[in-house]
Amino acid sequence: MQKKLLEIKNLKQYFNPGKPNEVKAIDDITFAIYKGETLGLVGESGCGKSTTGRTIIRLYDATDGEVLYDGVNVHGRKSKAELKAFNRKMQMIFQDPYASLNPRMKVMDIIAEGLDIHGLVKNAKERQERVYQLLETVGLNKEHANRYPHEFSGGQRQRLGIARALAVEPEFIIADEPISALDVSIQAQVVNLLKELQEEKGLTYLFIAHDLSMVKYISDRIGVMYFGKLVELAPAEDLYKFPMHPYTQSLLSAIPLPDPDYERNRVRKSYDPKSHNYKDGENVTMREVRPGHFVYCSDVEFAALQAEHANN
Amino acid sequence: MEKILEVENLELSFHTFAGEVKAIRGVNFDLKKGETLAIVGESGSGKSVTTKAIMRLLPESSSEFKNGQILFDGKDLTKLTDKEMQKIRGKDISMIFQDPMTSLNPTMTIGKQIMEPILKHQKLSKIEAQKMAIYLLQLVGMPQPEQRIKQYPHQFSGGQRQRIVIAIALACNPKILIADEPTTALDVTIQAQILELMKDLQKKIDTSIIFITHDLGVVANVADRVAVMYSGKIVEIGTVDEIFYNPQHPYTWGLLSSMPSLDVQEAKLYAIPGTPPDLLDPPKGDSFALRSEYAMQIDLEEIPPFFKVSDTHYAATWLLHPDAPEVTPPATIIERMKRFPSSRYYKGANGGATK
Amino acid sequence: ACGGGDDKDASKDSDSKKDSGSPDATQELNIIESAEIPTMDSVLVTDVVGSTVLNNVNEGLYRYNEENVAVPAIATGEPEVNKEGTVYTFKLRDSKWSDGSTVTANDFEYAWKRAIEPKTGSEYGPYMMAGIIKNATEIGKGKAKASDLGVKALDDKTLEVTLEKPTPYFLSLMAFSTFLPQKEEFVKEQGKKYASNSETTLYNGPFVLKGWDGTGLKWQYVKNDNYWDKDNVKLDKINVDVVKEDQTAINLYTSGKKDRAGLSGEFAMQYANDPEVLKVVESSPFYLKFNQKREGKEETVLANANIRKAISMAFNKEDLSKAVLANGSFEANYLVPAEFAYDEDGKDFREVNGNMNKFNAEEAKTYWEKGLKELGTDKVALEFLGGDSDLSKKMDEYLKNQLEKNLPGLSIKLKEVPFLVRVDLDSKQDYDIQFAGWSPDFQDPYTFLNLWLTDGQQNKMSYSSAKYDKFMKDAETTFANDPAKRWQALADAEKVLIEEDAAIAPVYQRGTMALQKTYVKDLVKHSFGAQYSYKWAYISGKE
Amino acid sequence: MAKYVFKRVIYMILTLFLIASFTFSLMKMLPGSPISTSSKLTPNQLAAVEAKYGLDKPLPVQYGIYMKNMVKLDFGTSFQFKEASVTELIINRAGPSFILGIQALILGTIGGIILGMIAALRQNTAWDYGSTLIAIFGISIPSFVFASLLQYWIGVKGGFLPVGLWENGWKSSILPTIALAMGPLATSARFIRTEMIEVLGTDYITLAKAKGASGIEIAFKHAFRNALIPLITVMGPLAAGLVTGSLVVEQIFAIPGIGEQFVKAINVSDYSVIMGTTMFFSVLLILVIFIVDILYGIVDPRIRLAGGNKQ
Amino acid sequence: MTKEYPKLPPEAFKHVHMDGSQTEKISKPSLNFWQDAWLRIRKNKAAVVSIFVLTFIVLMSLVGPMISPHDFETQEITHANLPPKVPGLEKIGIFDGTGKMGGKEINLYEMKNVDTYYWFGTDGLGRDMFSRVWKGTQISLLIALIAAVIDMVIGVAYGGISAYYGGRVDDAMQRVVEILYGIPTLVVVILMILVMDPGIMAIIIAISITGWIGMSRIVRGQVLKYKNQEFVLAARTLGASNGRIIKKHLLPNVMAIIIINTMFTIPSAIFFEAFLSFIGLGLQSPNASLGTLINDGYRLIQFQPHILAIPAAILSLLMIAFNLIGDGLRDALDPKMKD
Ligand SMILES: Nc1ncnc2c1ncn2[C@@H]1O[C@H](COP(=O)(O)OP(=O)(O)OP(=O)(O)O)[C@@H](O)[C@H]1O
Ligand SMILES: Nc1ncnc2c1ncn2[C@@H]1O[C@H](COP(=O)(O)OP(=O)(O)OP(=O)(O)O)[C@@H](O)[C@H]1O
Ligand SMILES: [Mg+2]
Ligand SMILES: [Mg+2]
Repeated sequence: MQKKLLEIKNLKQYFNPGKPNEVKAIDDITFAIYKGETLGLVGESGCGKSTTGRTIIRLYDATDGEVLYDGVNVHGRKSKAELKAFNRKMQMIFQDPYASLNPRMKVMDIIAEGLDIHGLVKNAKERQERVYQLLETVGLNKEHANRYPHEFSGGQRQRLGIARALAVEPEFIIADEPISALDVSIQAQVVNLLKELQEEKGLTYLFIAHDLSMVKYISDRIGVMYFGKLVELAPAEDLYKFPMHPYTQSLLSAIPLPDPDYERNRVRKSYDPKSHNYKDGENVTMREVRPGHFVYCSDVEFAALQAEHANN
Repeated sequence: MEKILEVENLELSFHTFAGEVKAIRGVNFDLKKGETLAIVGESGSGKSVTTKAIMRLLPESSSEFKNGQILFDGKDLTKLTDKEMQKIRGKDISMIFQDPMTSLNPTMTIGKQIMEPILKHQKLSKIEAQKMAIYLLQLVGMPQPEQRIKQYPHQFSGGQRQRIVIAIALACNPKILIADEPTTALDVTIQAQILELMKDLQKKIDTSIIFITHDLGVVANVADRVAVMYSGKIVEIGTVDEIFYNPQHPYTWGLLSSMPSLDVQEAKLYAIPGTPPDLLDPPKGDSFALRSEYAMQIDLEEIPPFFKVSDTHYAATWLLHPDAPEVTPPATIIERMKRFPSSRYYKGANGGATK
Repeated sequence: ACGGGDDKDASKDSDSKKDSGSPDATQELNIIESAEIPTMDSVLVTDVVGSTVLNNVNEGLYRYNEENVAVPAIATGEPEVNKEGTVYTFKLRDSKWSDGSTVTANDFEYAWKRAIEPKTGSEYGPYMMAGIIKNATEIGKGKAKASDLGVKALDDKTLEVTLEKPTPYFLSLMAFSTFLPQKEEFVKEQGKKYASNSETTLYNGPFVLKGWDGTGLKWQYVKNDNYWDKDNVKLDKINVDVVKEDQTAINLYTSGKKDRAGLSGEFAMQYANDPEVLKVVESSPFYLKFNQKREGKEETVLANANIRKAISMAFNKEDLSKAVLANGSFEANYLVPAEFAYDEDGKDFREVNGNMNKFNAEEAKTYWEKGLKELGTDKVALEFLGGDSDLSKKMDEYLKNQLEKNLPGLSIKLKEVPFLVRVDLDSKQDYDIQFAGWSPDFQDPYTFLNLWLTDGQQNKMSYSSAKYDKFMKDAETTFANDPAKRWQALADAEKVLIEEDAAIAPVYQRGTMALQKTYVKDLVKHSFGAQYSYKWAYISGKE
Repeated sequence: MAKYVFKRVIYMILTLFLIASFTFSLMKMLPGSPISTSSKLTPNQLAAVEAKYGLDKPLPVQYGIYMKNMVKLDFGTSFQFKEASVTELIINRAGPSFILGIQALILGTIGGIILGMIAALRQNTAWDYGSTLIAIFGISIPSFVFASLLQYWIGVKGGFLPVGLWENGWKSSILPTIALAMGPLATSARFIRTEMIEVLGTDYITLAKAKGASGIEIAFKHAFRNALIPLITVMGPLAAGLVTGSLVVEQIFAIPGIGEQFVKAINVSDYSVIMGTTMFFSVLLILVIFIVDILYGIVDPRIRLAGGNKQ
Repeated sequence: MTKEYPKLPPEAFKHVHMDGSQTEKISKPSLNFWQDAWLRIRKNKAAVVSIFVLTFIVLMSLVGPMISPHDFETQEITHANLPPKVPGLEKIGIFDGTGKMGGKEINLYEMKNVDTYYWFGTDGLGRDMFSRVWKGTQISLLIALIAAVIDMVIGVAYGGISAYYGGRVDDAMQRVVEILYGIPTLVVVILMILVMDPGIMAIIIAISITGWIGMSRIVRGQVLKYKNQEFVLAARTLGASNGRIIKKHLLPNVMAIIIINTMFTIPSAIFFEAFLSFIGLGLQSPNASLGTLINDGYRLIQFQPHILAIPAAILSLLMIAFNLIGDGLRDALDPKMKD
């Protein structure tokens, strides 16, 4: 956990800037992802998680700020070749297993698309071999190569999406809610697969979700987003044990667990952004309260938090 | 407790292009007054179809009752005429759907939509109905209900819309409230609010709730009893504690194990292998057997009957047959069983955990 | 006077035999017109409908009677003519405008001068007067003023007209709409609005116009109480509706809404033996024009006389008129129509020349082969310019088929365009063969024959024959006052045009068929100019 | 809202400007002018007449004058009717066309809605097939054939309605209205059927059923309004289609309408009438589209403030 | 719910090893999208019948003019206006050559001494209606086809470009459409045809002038929908070029809608041609299309109903067939109707 693979600095992404319907989907966030780790990103629907992922991978042009991959700015001017090289290093897995596969393409062509674009295979035979191999990697078999996406179940589709991303042998994968649309029993299949792949290939993940329990399981560190801002960033265990930002606390208190006893005694906390009572001009930023545990807070709050967590 | 609804041996099929889809293949359960029965199971297992069958909301052209009956108030709902059914819908039995974004009519004010069942089933004047609608909105925690009843669905957020749908369902103090995945489309925080709201309301009007979901966390939160469905059948039914702390069916085991726990850090999640069977051509015998590591020869041949575990707890698996060999459930399940008194793994109330 | 050959309006007509029977109490006639009235200004009118309406609501010096003969109307009798035949003096009868004022000789002078005035933009004024009334040609060219026109009101009741040269058919012109009177005071008072609706028009004829808004599809005629001969007018009212679809017209007729409807094509055949059907011969010949020089420059194969002769004999005119048109039209092997012009003894002009270039497939083929040999080719492709109405399309198809069948090696390409486009192409001489027709402007063969002088009006086909021009010149000048010789010269010219040169190929003479209720009596149909006179019509036996 | 209307009006004006220019240039390309072909005119007469119609000026000047006059709603004088102003002609003739058009639109859409509703509610029954068949016949049989059939069978044979002409008030308008309405009827029937079936399958209809609403309540209170929305979007083209139909139907029923006159004007190259009528039709169509868009907002609350400030 | 559990032999409880991945097998045969659509459309009886009807009409339009003993152009003026007469059928009293003449029903074949058979009768020039009708069908179909192709090309390209490039491009292109949409189609077409020579070319151009607007709007809507779908984003993250995305991802998905819409474009093109014929702007004789034939025939409804009825029936059949096939395709290609 040494080398920073990806650094996001003061990233902003506004939609329709300057117009009455302006949306500040990402509003000045800064964080880093280390090589080989999984960074989980959670937050309620519409808080800007997907936008963050998509901006990192250049699907959107950032309004402001930098995304450095291996020290190189992703959003700078790029030649076609540079772009291609970048596209091989970073890949994405999408949320909707139904919308993310072209219904008119066979599995073979879907998975091989990256191979074709980057010229990674020399001939049809090699292409086929590679696709078979990828299918096996994600727990499917070669008979599936000749089928159309609609013949697959949600979990299978999501695995196809993973195979597609893996085809170009990326180092870094953004998984945008890859399990939200799946059934509980299938979710585990996909998460296990992602974990296995990480171990095998030393991948780095940005794992986006809104369900903290699954995120906690897969992530090394977790970032919590609220309305376009990163409000807390901490090692997974630490975040769960010592949630500091009131929003994180509220989020944690809302996750239902499959334990009736626990549920009977659950106390839910609600979060009201007004409760901070920030004054005008008050300096609210990310501060490190415990080692590696950052919270978005003001000076006053910071002092209080430090006092509370100093001896833990 | 008094039984308010009994579903007996329900079998139902759809006729589609591809052939006959046997969506419900013998479902039995009952619902008692004032309780919440949760139905869980993965996507496509027949949860929605079961409840829609109770409400008789399935397309008449393509669906067919093959067998069984649904008894409500001594009447078999499968035999009622449309007219008779209309009197029951919304008044005695009402329903909340999964998707708050699409369950409201976009061209009608929400006031009208809430008032509709009131005007239909209660002898109230328009003005009284409107008062009632405002009251209901207040009840579900909507601010400024007087103004908001004049607005259209698109002017509300998802959570608010789901509250409106709940208000509609509650309008006539139904005896049974069916909630079909009422929170799946919502955020965890809003989900928690809605669940709390439903529980509060249930206390107030004492209805019975059938709550459908595939999220076991939600089940643990709301249910008194739980029915687990798999490929058109109920495979296990029991009180919430029985299902969560003493599950018997391998499918229930699978479901429970695949949820990560927040406290324990497992190396690898348990995952049910494979995919659910195709209901166009359901497998012979126990349809879960193909994915089960506890499968036995008999599973491939004969459909297991319900085996009684306790007075309230039944499971349809050959593993419970007196002659069946004893198997060891997955570790996480044993952990759970340790907390259940009548289980062979019982280790005391806190599950033997040393904290 | 229409330069087109489109047979669109051919179907509305009447018979002219005298009916008998006592008139009903209600004298109301319901009829159909085929088009709107473009204008009621007699100097501007150019179309059939306008002329017809003017003929019934106004009256000039002369009027065509039931026998299609021009007889004195506002003129009290035959005019005095000087012995050179160049000065005519008309005496006017006492008659009134519909506003009660008297019709004076000045009204004629004013109207005629107004017609010749270039600014008025009258098409027929200069056209009808040029070369006939003194100074008309000069005025047209801008070399003289309208006031110099050779017409003069000597007093209220006397009109003197001075001609350029003796003109034997001058009197028949006097029944033409262009020569109707207009009341100066009224015209000036109405200004631009004059004659643009029934209120801004003045009438001195048997009827007055009512309910015409200038562009509408309906109007009524109401008996004119100020008309001098009102005792002979029996109808009280005529309701007119414009119906452009034949089928609709017949449906209206069948359902009793209308008393008269034109018949053509299939309808004509179906009703052929119906007692309510009337057939009328019209004075309009139709023919094919052969363009000898494309756009006036390049010679076409049609410059070859044998080719022309071959084509003119190569189609079955009888089948064409009886089976294809089937609207009362009949085969024509001549230019000057039958039952149109008569010599002093009452002998039809047609009796002089008889038939020429009759259909003869054999002979046509002989000429054709001869012509092809002369041209040194065996394939000829020609463009056939025709009208775009359903009937003319059908006819064109028939002609194409006949010609291609009877003349091996010939291929015809049909080009069917709206009337105005055809006129445009005609004036540019941008066609090979054109289907065309002509309606007379006055009752003399000259109205047809002068068309093919070297610079003649219909001669947009580079036909030029010294022989023909000579015969015509003789008829016009040398024999102007010698009817018999003049007659012969005209006949000779026609023979040169058709038989010798086959400059044009006659096809048929228009006839029309109509359904008319038997209770409609004495509705007079004219063979040229205005179509109808309602002056004598009445209803008998409807009730 | 005001901003939206303003923007739309600007676009409408722009559209009209372009249409006007387009028609103008086309007119200038037409072969054969009503004047130059009147071969009987002498050259100096021709000059006088051309001067009267302003045809002697260079094209750009003519264009300028044309545009300037158009703003004043002056389309010049007709060539076929001497001295008749085109504006007046259109005013005189627009009445019957307008009545027929509106009646046909109302009859067509209401009839179509009824037919479509029946088909959708009785899907895959004889009712459905019957109404679909009627609808398809409505699309596939040209309106002039309908007009002829109606005229003969009802007007002549039946004898209880006028065969043609415009003189018995509304009675005269019945047959032409029916003939004209067949197109819109067929289109709207098919539209409503498809939409109703779609809407009947939505969650909110299921919810309405769950409330205990009866079949009729569901069809009319819930589904209808939603199914109507897409139909409204095609009302513009439908109305435009009526213009097309009216040319024919007016001619067949001998009705003094603007469509009939348009055909005539084309046949005689009456420039000013062609241009005036074109502009008239365009304005009408653009207005219809505009009204339809406004209506759309009224029926569908979701787009009420379209273009304005979204909340 | 207490019951006696069945007694079972011990081997019944033998553990069997189950490989979960077995259930990953898909038992259905693999069909591509079109095969799948075909399977589904095959179940739609109306569409299947329509396909047969359409095939029959297309075939007849090709061979019809040849199987008739009479040529479509040959005029036999003495045989003009004969009603249909079909050998065999005449015995049972239909198509026996009787028609109206002067208000009476008589056998016109006998009256005119005609001893050949005209299956669909003859027209006013004595031409065989049978070969003319099929010839006309051929031309109508040709016009429709060409018009549809042109419409498809322009409409698809316009809508596709507008939606795919979005932003300013889309804005500008949509303004143009709005303006075109504001001009009554008929007016444009009439004006265009006036400056062109009438004929097939003119008709086709006329139909193509504004006919594509509907298509472009549909394609635009579809492309807008698909271009932000996750599978397109996935292709972008893989580094796919615009060309590749359009060709491999967008076009194949929009294709279904394009085809369906074409099914509805074709009848409107045929219909429009018929209408142009009515106002005299259509085909030039002796060429015939269904439109010109109907136009010739409608005036004769009272006496020669066959001249109208036969082409009108074929036109209606074509329309119904295309519409029903369009409907069928819409259902068959609709992803919502899967299985
Ligand atoms: N292309 C766009 N144009 C305008 N606004 C957008 C666009 N994409 C996203 N937004 C807005 O930006 C905000 C953040 O959206 P984003 O999709 O990143 O949320 P999310 O956290 O991924 O939510 P979810 O959990 O629902 O996927 C939302 O308010 C959304 O409406
Ligand atoms: N109208 C229908 N026609 C045909 N098949 C149907 C229909 N409705 C449901 N089915 C089938 O019935 C089975 C059960 O579906 P159901 O909707 O009850 O699943 P569910 O348990 O509610 O799943 P989910 O969690 O996804 O809502 C599925 O296989 C489904 O495909
Ligand atoms: Mg997202
Ligand atoms: Mg469901």
